[in-house]
Amino acid sequence: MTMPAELFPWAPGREGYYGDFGGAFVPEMLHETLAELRAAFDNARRDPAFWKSYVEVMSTYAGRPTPVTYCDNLTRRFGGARIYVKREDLNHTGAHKANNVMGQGLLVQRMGKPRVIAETGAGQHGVATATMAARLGLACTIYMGEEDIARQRPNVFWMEQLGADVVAVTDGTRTLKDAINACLRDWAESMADTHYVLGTVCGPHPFPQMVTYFQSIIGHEARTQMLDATGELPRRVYACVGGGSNASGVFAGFLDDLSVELVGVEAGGKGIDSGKHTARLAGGKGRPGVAQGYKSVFLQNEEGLMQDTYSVAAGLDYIGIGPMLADLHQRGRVRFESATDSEVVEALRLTMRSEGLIPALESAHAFVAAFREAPSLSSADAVLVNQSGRGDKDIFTVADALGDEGWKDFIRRKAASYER
Amino acid sequence: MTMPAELFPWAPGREGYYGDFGGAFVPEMLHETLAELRAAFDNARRDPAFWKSYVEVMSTYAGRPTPVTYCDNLTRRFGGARIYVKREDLNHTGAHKANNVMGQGLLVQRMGKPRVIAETGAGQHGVATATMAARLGLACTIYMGEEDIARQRPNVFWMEQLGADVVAVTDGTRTLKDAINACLRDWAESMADTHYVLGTVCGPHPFPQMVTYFQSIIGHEARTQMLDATGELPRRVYACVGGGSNASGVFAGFLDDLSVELVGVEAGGKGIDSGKHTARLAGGKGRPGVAQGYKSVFLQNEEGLMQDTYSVAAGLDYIGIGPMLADLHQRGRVRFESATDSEVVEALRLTMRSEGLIPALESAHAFVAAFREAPSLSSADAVLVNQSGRGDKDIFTVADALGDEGWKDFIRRKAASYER
Amino acid sequence: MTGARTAGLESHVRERLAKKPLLLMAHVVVGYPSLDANWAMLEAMDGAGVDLVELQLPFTEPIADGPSFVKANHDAIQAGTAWRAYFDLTARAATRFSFPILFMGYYNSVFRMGAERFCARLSEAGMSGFILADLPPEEAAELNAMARGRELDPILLMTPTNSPARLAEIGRQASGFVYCTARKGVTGRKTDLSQGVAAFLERCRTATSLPLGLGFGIKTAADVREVRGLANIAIVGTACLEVWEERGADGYRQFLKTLAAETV
Amino acid sequence: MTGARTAGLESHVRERLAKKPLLLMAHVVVGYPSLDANWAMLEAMDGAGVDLVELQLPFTEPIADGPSFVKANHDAIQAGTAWRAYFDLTARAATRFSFPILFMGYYNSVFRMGAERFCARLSEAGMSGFILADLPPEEAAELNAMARGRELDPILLMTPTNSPARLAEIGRQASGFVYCTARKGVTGRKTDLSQGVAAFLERCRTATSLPLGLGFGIKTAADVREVRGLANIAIVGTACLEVWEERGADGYRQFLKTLAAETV
Ligand SMILES: Cc1ncc(COP(=O)(O)O)c(C=O)c1O
Ligand SMILES: Cc1ncc(COP(=O)(O)O)c(C=O)c1O
Repeated sequence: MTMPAELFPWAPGREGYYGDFGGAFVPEMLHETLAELRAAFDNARRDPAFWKSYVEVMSTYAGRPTPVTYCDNLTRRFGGARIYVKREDLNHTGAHKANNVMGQGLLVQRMGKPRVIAETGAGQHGVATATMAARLGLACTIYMGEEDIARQRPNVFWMEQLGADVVAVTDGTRTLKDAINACLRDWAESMADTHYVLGTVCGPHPFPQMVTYFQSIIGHEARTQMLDATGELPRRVYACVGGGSNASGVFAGFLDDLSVELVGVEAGGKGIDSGKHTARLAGGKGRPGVAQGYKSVFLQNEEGLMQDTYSVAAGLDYIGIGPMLADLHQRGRVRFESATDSEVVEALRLTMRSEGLIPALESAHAFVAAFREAPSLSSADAVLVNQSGRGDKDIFTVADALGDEGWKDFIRRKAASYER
Repeated sequence: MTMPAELFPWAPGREGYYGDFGGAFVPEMLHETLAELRAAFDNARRDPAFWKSYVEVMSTYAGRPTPVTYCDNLTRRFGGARIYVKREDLNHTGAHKANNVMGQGLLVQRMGKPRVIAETGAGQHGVATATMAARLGLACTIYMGEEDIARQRPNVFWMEQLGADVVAVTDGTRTLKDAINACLRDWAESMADTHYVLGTVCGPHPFPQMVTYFQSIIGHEARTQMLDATGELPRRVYACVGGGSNASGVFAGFLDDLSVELVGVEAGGKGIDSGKHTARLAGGKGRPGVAQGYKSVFLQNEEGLMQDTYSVAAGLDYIGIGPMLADLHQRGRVRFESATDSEVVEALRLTMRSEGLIPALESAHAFVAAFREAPSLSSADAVLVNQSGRGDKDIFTVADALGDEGWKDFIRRKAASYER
Repeated sequence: MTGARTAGLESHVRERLAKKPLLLMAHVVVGYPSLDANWAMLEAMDGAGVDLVELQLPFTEPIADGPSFVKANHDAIQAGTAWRAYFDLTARAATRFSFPILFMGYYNSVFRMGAERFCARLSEAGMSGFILADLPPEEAAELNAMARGRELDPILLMTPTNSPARLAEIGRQASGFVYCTARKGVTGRKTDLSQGVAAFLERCRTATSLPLGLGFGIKTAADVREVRGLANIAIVGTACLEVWEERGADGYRQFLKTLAAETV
Repeated sequence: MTGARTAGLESHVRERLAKKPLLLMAHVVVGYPSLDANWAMLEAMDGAGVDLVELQLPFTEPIADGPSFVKANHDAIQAGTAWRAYFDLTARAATRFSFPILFMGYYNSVFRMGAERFCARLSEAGMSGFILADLPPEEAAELNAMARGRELDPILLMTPTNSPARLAEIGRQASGFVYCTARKGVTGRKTDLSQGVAAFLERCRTATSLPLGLGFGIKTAADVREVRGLANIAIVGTACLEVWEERGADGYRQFLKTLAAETV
């Protein structure tokens, strides 16, 4: 694969802006740190050896390239567009998060810092970062909302086993956004020897650009693979959008292909009207704002206080959205849709039974939109769904969503065996 | 990759024998079924298009080729041979089991049978088979010992979600071997429309040959990858041995390379002397015998009754061993070692912290032997460890083995939330 | 030593078939529910006029057996039933009763004992032959030759799934009689004898001139009646065990009598 | 309207510095623990002779604050502290007390209010300037110009991590005084003022001729004494809040007095 340094139509403009969005709104304390990071990243991405070393690591350690899988059973079921799936679930650690962390890890090595910190919500990015840190011999602290720690114990367990220090964040809503704040605070103190491995395409410049750069490996691979498999470009590309990193990554491969419609899918939760959702753009409920270091569209009240968000998929449950995506939305290049929890569980069920694939609950959002729209396309059209991660990490949530009795019995028995 | 039809130095002799071991000892009822399967398999493996279609499916659906990862941290720690790891954990469904099931699935399609059955112990092979059945549109019944169902609920949950019917086996020790018996019984009735997807290189001819054939993709890839990475062949190749499929698969690539020492690692459990282990060959406790359709070395008493076996790794906890491996042992081509539970937990811990890899408990047995022997080799030597699967499936077992209190609290709270 | 054995199993069967249209073979899993119960079963068989008896040596992996026998095998092993107890019982039975006794079991027991020792022990115990549920004829040549040298008959199975060629092959190697399984699957489940069994037995007849036993799923006196005219021996296994468990020793005796009544 | 504001913040600071060697700035998170408590705090400040006061508008994502202020922000929001309540309090305070009052908060509040409206409201409430913890100068040009038009001073921060060039850039844009953070990190944790603070303030002096405030981790009367001779304003934030919580209103008054005593 060629180096995408020059393939950056989305390279940010003045001060890291994408149209109206982006920038770097951080305490003055972090000013030099971000400047240092920008310089290191700019230097790295202009060095052909860097992208090569990245592709090499992703290939020998993380299992890339991930395949594109044609799903004949789903295609026949919906009777329209041919459905292809990009298999980020096959990455080491089970999600696209691996791309970003390994990329930033290589950059950390260039910068010579011995420690990394990261926020995590669902725990995926925390496990990925802890994995990278173990592999590259870095000290690692993971900030995770106390609420999320309680819900996502399996990931906490693995982070600890991988040698990371998991710190419970007891502020605010005690979820992802508060963990990001906690990281920014740690970093304001520790920047001399510490890099903050932000987990998605949000935060201050250069994070949105840098994370998109590393995640663009998804889109570049997928574009070539779709051409190989079908002889043409897909009609539409679907990706779920939490912060927006997997979407930005896969969309990056098709941004110049104006015939390809790009569809981002946000968490509709219990329905936009219920107020329990995370649909910042699709729901029309988001407002421009500045928080956690960047300007974008946030779920906030009239006075700029961030609102509680909700999704069955912990990884989508976040107030903001990557500034590049906010801009692409504003420019009409990316269409945004939402999927409710119940649609997601249905799509997950169907995908498991029809294809033997277990998408993460996050990824299943993208499937919902593809399933909704496939019937109205023709069999001459191919659509690509980005399966950002695997769902077996979600067993506690999925089993609960399905009300599985066998599972409940198992947990009860297990708990009884732990009674002293 | 070239088709390995002609690369079969281990092709069985008369009636499917490997030296003294193998054969097909089944009720007469299954005679024609096995003959049909042998014919179909022989026909398929002589058809270059078949192997091509297999490689294609493994590439576009299962994520092959899996990489070989160089582990510099482990290498430096042991200060001897350079340690490389073949990453079967990156297969779809998380283990080498995928190779076998997808291969047999393609064969089932050729035979035109609409249903598959499979035994499972740890649940890995059950999940893999259910996945294949969903993907290929086959009905699927999985037999699993009642004891194993109770221990391995997560896998049962996924099998059911994938559309499989999971049947509890209440006979005998209610574990893997009894599930195999249950499959043979189902098959004696259902053979007209059903294929038995045996999960390892055991059972009656042609299963040992056929499963080795499909799993040989590991060894063929690994040989090329090691030559690419190091310019030479590894000095030793390590694989854990339950039934023996991942070992047979990786060894297959190096069988003709007499400079490469092949090391199979059995479960030493609580120690060979404790009687709680599964070391059939390494422990010297196995005796030749005939059970479950094949002649090999089994853990049995003087009168041929099979003994209770034990391992912290459910997938290794089995009375028999593939006849090809029993023969290779007898001929001195494969050396057998064992690893105790506590060594395994230690190796797992070290591998997680040093490299960010989470081997399955089964695979961690291979790491134990490699770690034990690496210091006495020179840095000019490379050794290859087959990481047959990923360990995150083992969270309940690993957390128990480590006595993790955070995990216990989580399970107790979860159980409390299920109380009615 | 009984006359039955020295005369060879086939002659014995033919002699009895000269006197009645159908023979009855019954089955015991040795050690289950207990050796004492086994003895009571054998006495009941003798009393009812059962013609042939198979005594199963329990094995941990009984792949050809259905749930009842699987449990019986398992429990008998748990109770510690070893070779010694098995052969003590068979020897006592061969001395005490006049019906020929067959060894029934799985090949691993034979393999571990050694073919020679196995044949010797059967001989010494006064048995007439053996049925090995998982030993195909192509693996059995040496054992079978050795057995015949000791006037033990290896009883081979013919099944509805076998091709004509395979049946012919089995026919060539069989002796004593042939055990035909009335349907696919394992022991235990009921068989609908009206479904293709006659045609299957026709194919068996083409392949061998030996007497034919019919087993697998023959559970009632009515079933036995149906076997009349189809085969030469009705083989009842699981049903006996189930009756013992459900109706006790008296019911068992009674049951065997109603079965035997259909054979005269 | 107080004289302080109309005279411009810098002049006010310089005037007071003519009378005493060090000024004292204290901090309140509006709405925490309650608006009434806030009023009592302000009265205490007034009574102790505090020279400047920052009133923080609570925000959900206070990334520059340490645990105590994060909790205060959160609880104030939970209690429903909105813009209206904030400006009611500031306006009342500006009327009642003579010290200049600064807005402190995060940029999103300004962004949502709109720069124009923000400046107007500050003006109307009689405030003297503002500190925005997450607004870098390069994003602030328009807002700052608008503010200066209304005689509001944007207070910029200088930090130990800034390069000389960056300090110079901040110096060029600053007015009123400069807020120097005594160490890296966020508010709350104690600072060892003997470690490099003097050298850092030297660098700040090179970059600006404005008065220098020193904040972050100044917690005790002894700390305030150490600031004397180093900077012009000692800024005490978290410590005030913690004293209120631990020692109540009386302790708070007492505490402020001991701090103020070190500034004369
Ligand atoms: C599998 C998976 N997909 C998607 C997301 C959402 O993140 P993003 O929108 O940055 O891709 C997450 C976040 O945890 C995730 O784990
Ligand atoms: C990950 C893994 N490795 C190894 C094994 C052992 O099987 P085999 O010896 O056939 O490779 C299993 C069986 O479940 C397994 O799940």
